[in-house]
Amino acid sequence: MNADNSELQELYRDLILDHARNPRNFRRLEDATHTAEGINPLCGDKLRLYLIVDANDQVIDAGFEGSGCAISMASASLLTETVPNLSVTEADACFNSVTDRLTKQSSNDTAPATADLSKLKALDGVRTHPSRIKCATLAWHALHAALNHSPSSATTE
Amino acid sequence: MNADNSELQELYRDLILDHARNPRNFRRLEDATHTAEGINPLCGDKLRLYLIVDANDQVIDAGFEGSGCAISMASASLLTETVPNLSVTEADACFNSVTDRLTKQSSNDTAPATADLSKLKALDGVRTHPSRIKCATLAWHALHAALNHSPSSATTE
Amino acid sequence: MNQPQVTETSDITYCRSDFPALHQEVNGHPLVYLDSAASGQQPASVIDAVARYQREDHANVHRGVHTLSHRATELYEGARDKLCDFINAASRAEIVLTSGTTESINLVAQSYCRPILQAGDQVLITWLEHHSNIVPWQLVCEQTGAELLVAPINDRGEVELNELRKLMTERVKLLGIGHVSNALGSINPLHEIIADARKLGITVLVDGAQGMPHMNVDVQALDCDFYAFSGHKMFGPTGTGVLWGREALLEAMPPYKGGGDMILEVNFDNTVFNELPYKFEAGTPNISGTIGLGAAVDYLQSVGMPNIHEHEKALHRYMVGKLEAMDGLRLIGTAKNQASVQSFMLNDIHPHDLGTILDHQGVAVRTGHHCAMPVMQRFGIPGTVRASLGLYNNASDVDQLVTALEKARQVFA
Amino acid sequence: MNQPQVTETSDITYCRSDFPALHQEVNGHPLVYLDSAASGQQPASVIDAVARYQREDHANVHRGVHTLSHRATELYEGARDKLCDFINAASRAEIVLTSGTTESINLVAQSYCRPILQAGDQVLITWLEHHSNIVPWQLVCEQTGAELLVAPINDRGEVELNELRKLMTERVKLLGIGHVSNALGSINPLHEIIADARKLGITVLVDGAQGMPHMNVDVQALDCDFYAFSGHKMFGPTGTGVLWGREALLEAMPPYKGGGDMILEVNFDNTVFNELPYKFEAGTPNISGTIGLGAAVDYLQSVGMPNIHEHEKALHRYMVGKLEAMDGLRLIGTAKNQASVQSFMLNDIHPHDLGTILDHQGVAVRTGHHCAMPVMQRFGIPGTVRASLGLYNNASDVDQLVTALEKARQVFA
Ligand SMILES: Cc1ncc(COP(=O)(O)O)c(C=O)c1O
Ligand SMILES: Cc1ncc(COP(=O)(O)O)c(C=O)c1O
Repeated sequence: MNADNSELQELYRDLILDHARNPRNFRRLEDATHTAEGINPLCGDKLRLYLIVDANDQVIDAGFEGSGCAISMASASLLTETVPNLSVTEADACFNSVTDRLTKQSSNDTAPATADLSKLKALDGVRTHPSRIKCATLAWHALHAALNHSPSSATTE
Repeated sequence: MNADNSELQELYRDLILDHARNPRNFRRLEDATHTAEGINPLCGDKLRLYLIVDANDQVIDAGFEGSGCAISMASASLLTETVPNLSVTEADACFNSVTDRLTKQSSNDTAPATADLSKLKALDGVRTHPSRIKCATLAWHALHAALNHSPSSATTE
Repeated sequence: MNQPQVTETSDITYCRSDFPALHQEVNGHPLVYLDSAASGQQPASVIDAVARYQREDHANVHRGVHTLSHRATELYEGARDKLCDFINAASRAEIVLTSGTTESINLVAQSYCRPILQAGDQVLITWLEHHSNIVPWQLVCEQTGAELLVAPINDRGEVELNELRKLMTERVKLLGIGHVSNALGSINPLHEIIADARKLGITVLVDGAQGMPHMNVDVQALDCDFYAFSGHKMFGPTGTGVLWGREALLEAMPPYKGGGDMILEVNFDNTVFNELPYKFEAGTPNISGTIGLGAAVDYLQSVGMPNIHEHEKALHRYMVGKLEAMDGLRLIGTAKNQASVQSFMLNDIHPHDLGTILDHQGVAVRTGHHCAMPVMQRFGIPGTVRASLGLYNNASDVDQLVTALEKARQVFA
Repeated sequence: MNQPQVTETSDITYCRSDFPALHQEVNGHPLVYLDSAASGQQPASVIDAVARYQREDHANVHRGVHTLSHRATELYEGARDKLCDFINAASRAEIVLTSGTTESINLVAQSYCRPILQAGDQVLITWLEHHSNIVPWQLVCEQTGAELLVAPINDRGEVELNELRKLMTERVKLLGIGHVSNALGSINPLHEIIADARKLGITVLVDGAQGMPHMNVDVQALDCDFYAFSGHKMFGPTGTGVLWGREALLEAMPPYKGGGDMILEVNFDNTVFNELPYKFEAGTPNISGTIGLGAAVDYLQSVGMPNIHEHEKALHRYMVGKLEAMDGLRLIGTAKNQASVQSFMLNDIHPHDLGTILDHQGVAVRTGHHCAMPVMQRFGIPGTVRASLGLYNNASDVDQLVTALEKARQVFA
């Protein structure tokens, strides 16, 4: 493939395509303690994120449902693998870390030490695709909304 | 005066200034048979024209009231001197004749033979002042409206 | 004239050089602009008309005796005359200048419908409509207690005429219907539909946003009551548009907005509104944009709407042939009578991803719901990829689209 | 910084060369443009920003994944950010882009007032207002049965504050007041008035059409609830404008128009509106015009609003001195606090005639009622001649005005 395609491959890495095709934790959590919807009105991405947070403010499970492009689906899927076993504060810090990483030129890493965000590097390809950043951050906005009990619908508008 | 001023003098001929300062027939005709208002919303010219038409469809008197710029006042004043003793049809033909004369490059004269429109040549200066044509024709539009029983308010919009 | 050929050398594709924006590289590839249904590019004559106006003639219109104001007014009102002539309106009083289709439709919803609608009355639209021809009616129905009826469409993306007819009763006070669907390209059989509506005394508003760029529009021949369109879809500036309406209807409607220019006389206890079309044009209008729209009309007339229509028809046929030949490609919208707007899906690749991959190759298409969510729901899809062709597109654009789609297939293989 | 000098060589008058329209002859004389209160001329940077956008970056905004659409969106939303910063809004969600002041005020009348006004409620304005800040309230009062109150002005053209205060009661649901009178130039003491309104819980809309071009505007410092203005008065394109509103108020208001972009989700039985500011921006916006407006903000910031204000103040003082020295000249509007907008009469010469004679000498002034008929009625005159000064005017412009007025006196001698 030529140079041209390398950038595309950077965006659609195998890990992304894999998560998009086979999203992990793609299920409604009936006993969710926290939930929020994420809508990207411009491209029709729409998902609902479910979290179970225990009495010690630990996230113990995460799931999502919805439909969207490969980037938003993969990002949501990766999210549900990332946040379990983090505290609410740590999980919310992941939101900042991911959005900073994707939207800012350089960013000091704000990720909590306990979180393994290495897989999320797979999303880095969107940095050069500004029109797709909203897709990559959609699930994380929903996470932030769910954890902060803000209006039940988050958009990346 | 220089060339520059000659065009201005063409517009503000002595006859115009005289009629503007001392408008003839500037009065309400209590027993008017026809009347119409003329409004030029853009510059605030506003006048009401009164006509007395007898049983033989002859205009026997004309008057007006209102306020406006020199051109519109003079034109209305000249109108009230022009239409008495004309038939309704002839008076209406004057409307066409005056508006054609002022708005068209060349025009075949549609004036009724019985009408003396020579004084109206004093208005010719507006031909080179397109933004003032509405002022010069306002009273004539009111004449046309009054004679044709169209809505009681004419505008030169 | 012979059927224009779909080749670089056909007469009409010379137009392409008139459009500066088309001559650029995007992501290292020559731009292939297939998004004219969202917004058209402008010929240099339009861009220059706007800039020249600003450099030489600008002043506020209607209110001034000075030279610039007079020139600005002549240019602005001259554009109205061109529009009047272009759609064959009976009178310039019927050409209400607005900021676009959306505003034109809202004007009718609020000034025509709102005062007359009562609980029990109905407004009828179709499943094909753009949000701008749905939401204004939803709002006015909510305000008045009227009911919104929606005529269904079939699997080709055509309005089901029998169902539409069943819904047309004297309870329906207005039918709002698109000329051409922006999502699927379907051209509605307006003559037939309007004739039926006429018989029942139903007022008809046509959303002409997608009609104007593709075909000759004659509002008197159409026999509708209102026709709404946008400047930017017909290669003019954004922020411009027209509501054409029958004079008698416009005359009877109360003003939409209050402000300067729409009045003859303001008193605190009694304000007299201006005559048509000014009654509906409150405030300083989009002078430069409207002058640009006038230049766009000149341009379209110089090319000729019938030529444009034939060119696009042939090119659309060519594109459909190529797309149909692709494995896993599913056309969405296959109306018998279709404008040069084509939606499709490729395998299970999400339209948004497809759009990105095409963009990488310089091919600009629109992806998503195209402001026609009900259409997407009807087809059970989150959105489509839409390639829309304008007078400046050519066969090579289509070929590059197909090549780019092949590459997308590889990425997602 | 020293007080700018009113001479050709003062720093600020170098601006003049930035404005192409000013460098032309009209009727054989160099143009003297004294009609900026009607509409400002544009600096080349604004004209070029619009043209460049059209040549290189145009596509529809918000809805596209392709490169041009992304560029257009960035430029358009970037202009919103500039406007937000320029008026010191608390958030970009408060910057609703409209087609101008008139639309901004109608939006508030229809979306804020109409749902809350009841018979017995009142809307309060002043005798100084432009028709655009009168008629929208007349319309909504008629629609709701509310009453329109008008605070009087004195012989200098200032709002009578005591009378205004008397009218402010808890029955008043909204006070609509101009920042600067377009007819007389009077600057209203907004801080004082708004503080009084606050105490009574009266919502305040400021018509800022004439505020923006002359002075620094800080909506948070003003402490009003809505601030409406037009692009074309601040040297940007026509067809653009802003409604600034407090986020909490905008949040609670229903949408003004329905259409594309103002929705999150459309279903026939349940449509979800978009968040601020998009809830109020239905349809394709005036993209190119708004980008031009962003360039106008850049321009004004580069010159500096305080510099502009000082320059205009000095030049206005100079003009008033010259005019007052003329025999038979009567100033209309002599407020203690006045912007660089001056109305006057010369003897009994009708303003319209004066305007023509000045135009003959290249001097562009506005004549008539300036869309403020009540002001004219208050002074018992059919209209005035108005000379309004912008950042690009200089002392020589004033001198030529005076010379031209002398000639008018001769013609009518
Ligand atoms: C004080 C004032 N308010 C409102 C307006 C209306 O502005 P626009 O015509 O741009 O909507 C104007 C300008 O005409 C004005 O001067
Ligand atoms: C069919 C149709 N109707 C209405 C509209 C709305 O037009 P605008 O956004 O220019 O107001 C559009 C375009 O977006 C359209 O395609």
